[in-house]
Amino acid sequence: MPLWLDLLVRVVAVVAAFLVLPLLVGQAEHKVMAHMQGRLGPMYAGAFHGWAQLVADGVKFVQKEDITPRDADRRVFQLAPVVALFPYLIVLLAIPLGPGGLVAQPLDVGLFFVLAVLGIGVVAVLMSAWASANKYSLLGGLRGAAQLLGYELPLVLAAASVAMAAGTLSLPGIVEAWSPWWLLWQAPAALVFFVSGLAEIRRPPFDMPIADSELVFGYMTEYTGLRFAFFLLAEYVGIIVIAALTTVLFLGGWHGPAAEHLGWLWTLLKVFAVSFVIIWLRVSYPRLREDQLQRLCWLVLVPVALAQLVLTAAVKVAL
Amino acid sequence: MTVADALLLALGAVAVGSGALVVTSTHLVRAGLYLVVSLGAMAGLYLVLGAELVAWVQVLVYVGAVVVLLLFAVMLTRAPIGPSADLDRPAWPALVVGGGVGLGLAALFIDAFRWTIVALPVPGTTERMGAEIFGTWVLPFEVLSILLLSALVGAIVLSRPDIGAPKEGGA
Amino acid sequence: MHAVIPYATAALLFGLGVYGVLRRRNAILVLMAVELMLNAVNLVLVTADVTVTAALGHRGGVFALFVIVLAAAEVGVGLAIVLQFYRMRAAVQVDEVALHHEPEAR
Amino acid sequence: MSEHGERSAPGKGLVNGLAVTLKTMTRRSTTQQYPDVQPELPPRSRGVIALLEENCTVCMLCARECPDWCIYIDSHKEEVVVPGAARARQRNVLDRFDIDFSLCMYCGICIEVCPFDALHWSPEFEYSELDVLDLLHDKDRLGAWMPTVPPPPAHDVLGEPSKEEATAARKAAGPGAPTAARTARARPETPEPGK
Repeated sequence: MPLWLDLLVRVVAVVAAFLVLPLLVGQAEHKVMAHMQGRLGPMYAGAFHGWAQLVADGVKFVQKEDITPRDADRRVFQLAPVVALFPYLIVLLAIPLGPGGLVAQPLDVGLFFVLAVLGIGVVAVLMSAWASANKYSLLGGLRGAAQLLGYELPLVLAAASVAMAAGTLSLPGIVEAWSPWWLLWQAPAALVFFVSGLAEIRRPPFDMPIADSELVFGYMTEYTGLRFAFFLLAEYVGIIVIAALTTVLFLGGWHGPAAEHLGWLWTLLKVFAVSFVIIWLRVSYPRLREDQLQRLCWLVLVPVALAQLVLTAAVKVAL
Repeated sequence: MTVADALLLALGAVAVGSGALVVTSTHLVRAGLYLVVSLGAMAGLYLVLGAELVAWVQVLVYVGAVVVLLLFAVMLTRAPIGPSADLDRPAWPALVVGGGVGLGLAALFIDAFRWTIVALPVPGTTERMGAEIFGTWVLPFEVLSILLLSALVGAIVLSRPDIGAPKEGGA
Repeated sequence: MHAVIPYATAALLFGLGVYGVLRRRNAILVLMAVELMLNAVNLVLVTADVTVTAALGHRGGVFALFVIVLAAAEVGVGLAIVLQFYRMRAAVQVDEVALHHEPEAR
Repeated sequence: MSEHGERSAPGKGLVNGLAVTLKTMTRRSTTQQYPDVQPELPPRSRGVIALLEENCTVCMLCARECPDWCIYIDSHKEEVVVPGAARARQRNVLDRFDIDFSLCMYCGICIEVCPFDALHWSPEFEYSELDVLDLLHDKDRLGAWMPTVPPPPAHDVLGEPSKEEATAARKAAGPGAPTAARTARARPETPEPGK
């Protein structure tokens, strides 16, 4: 296969995943959340159980007027949703789907790359918050930035633990090195990573920055139409990314029966299972208050992650 | 003129251009955002120069944390939307010194390297760098971690609200 | 690759940083200019890693990493000071910092 | 997660919360697909008020009792000549009987007070209008609801008989009969001295 064709296939695959997977998760969220609340959820769009609801939503968003507040910093305001979406698209490049190099861009320092790029999202939060010229937006943005900065620490520490265990920073390498008993050994790290990942994508119960009962919609308050849809899309791609990272780092990625042929299926299944848990948590738990949120980060997750690092190092040395 | 040269030129232009905007912009927050662009372009430069690890550390620490802290501080202090009038001192001394330093250094470098062509390193510098850090430089590395810890403690102590607050206002 | 391109870029950025430090009154903007200078130095270090390998080995990148870490520490402490100053005086202008003792400015 | 308070097992509440939602998910949802599937309404649903015009004597009780005065009645008197009678009898004829459903609060007092069963609850509820003025139903429209009124549900077997039934039963039994409640229906569990 010529180089350019190879490149094209990879890029198309990533873009397709970027466009399709969030829709699946979004639809799943509609239905799962509805049934967990004793409702049916969307039933009309599309013939069968409202399968086309998100497509309809997309069409609706496109048709809506694109409003920029008069006092807003126009360019920053308009750029923010793209900046919010961009890192997640880039991150998808590095996530391995199956064995034998089934990854868009294998990287030596894949884990590092992923964490670094995910960190860019916080800039978008601050941009949208400040440029909206709205005090609710600003408050939400400051909360969001504080939350993202805080939770990045346990996220990186937990990821460092598994990287240490595997002895590599490459994501396919980590999956290669994974074995089932890691589920037990790395369980605290997995938990910390998952929880702080949830906080990183600002999903309930960590949605203090967009707490709609007090901040309207936080830093997204002033956004309409397509730009708002970008923020929403970023949230759902964020679910995919966090679920995929949890899968790859802690749940063994493509490991499973017949991994040679069905590896990609296992990865996808695990990603969807984790996504389901993310939705489930949203339905089950109330929003954490700002002080509880920060306390959970600094007094629970960071110490647990550090303890896990010590444990990992000890086991690694003992083996 | 190779691909690498073109990339370096483009990224360098972006870095310098947005760097210039950082120091001249009259919009407080925009200056910070231009800094993001400038640092990002520099991460790109590192990538082209084969220093992957430095590039990603740059993105993680600078873009993800340092600039965010700066923006945070800007927003916590005073950040009007639109230009602010009182950001700058008279330009002349700064222009003379800054321009002198910049152009002088540039002239020095240009004179030193002229049109030397250097081969780009093979990818995989991360491993070499790891070996280097944990071999030769392990002691400075540890000292650095202690420095970071003390900086952390210092920052926390400095930002305690009960220090330096006006007496009657309380914390 | 022409080694001169990144070097010249770094020199110009350093000059911009110096200009910013001297020109700006807002303490946070001064910090940003300092970051520019630090990055210019980093760029020189990383480029030196590639261009003068014989003399340097691969220490340029290591030093760049150290500089980044130091910069992070510097920003943390620096911003803490700026914010504390803002809390006390409600200002972030560096040329309004009174170095002599002031009897209760507020 | 950080504060467990004084609960026994840490995290128990969290797990319970997850269990509740998961259990709910496995159950059938309670949502009714209304426009596609008509809801099964219980008897005596308060949908709309139907008027059986023949029963109305223009006694005005409903209009007077209505708490928010949403019933409008106009009538005139007519003479009905009955052959053989000494003189013509007077009779009220209904000209207008309107209920303004934009005011009605569905308390049902008019239906309760109507002595001649001229007003009935109909379970029909799909009569929304684009114009609020169209919610004023005249007597034809109120009459048109009449076919939708379901027959009254059967009496509760164990319930007390209605006053009319009891009176009729007492009359039939003649004077000195036991109280109405005992005679109207046989109650096996209570000893009945009369029989």
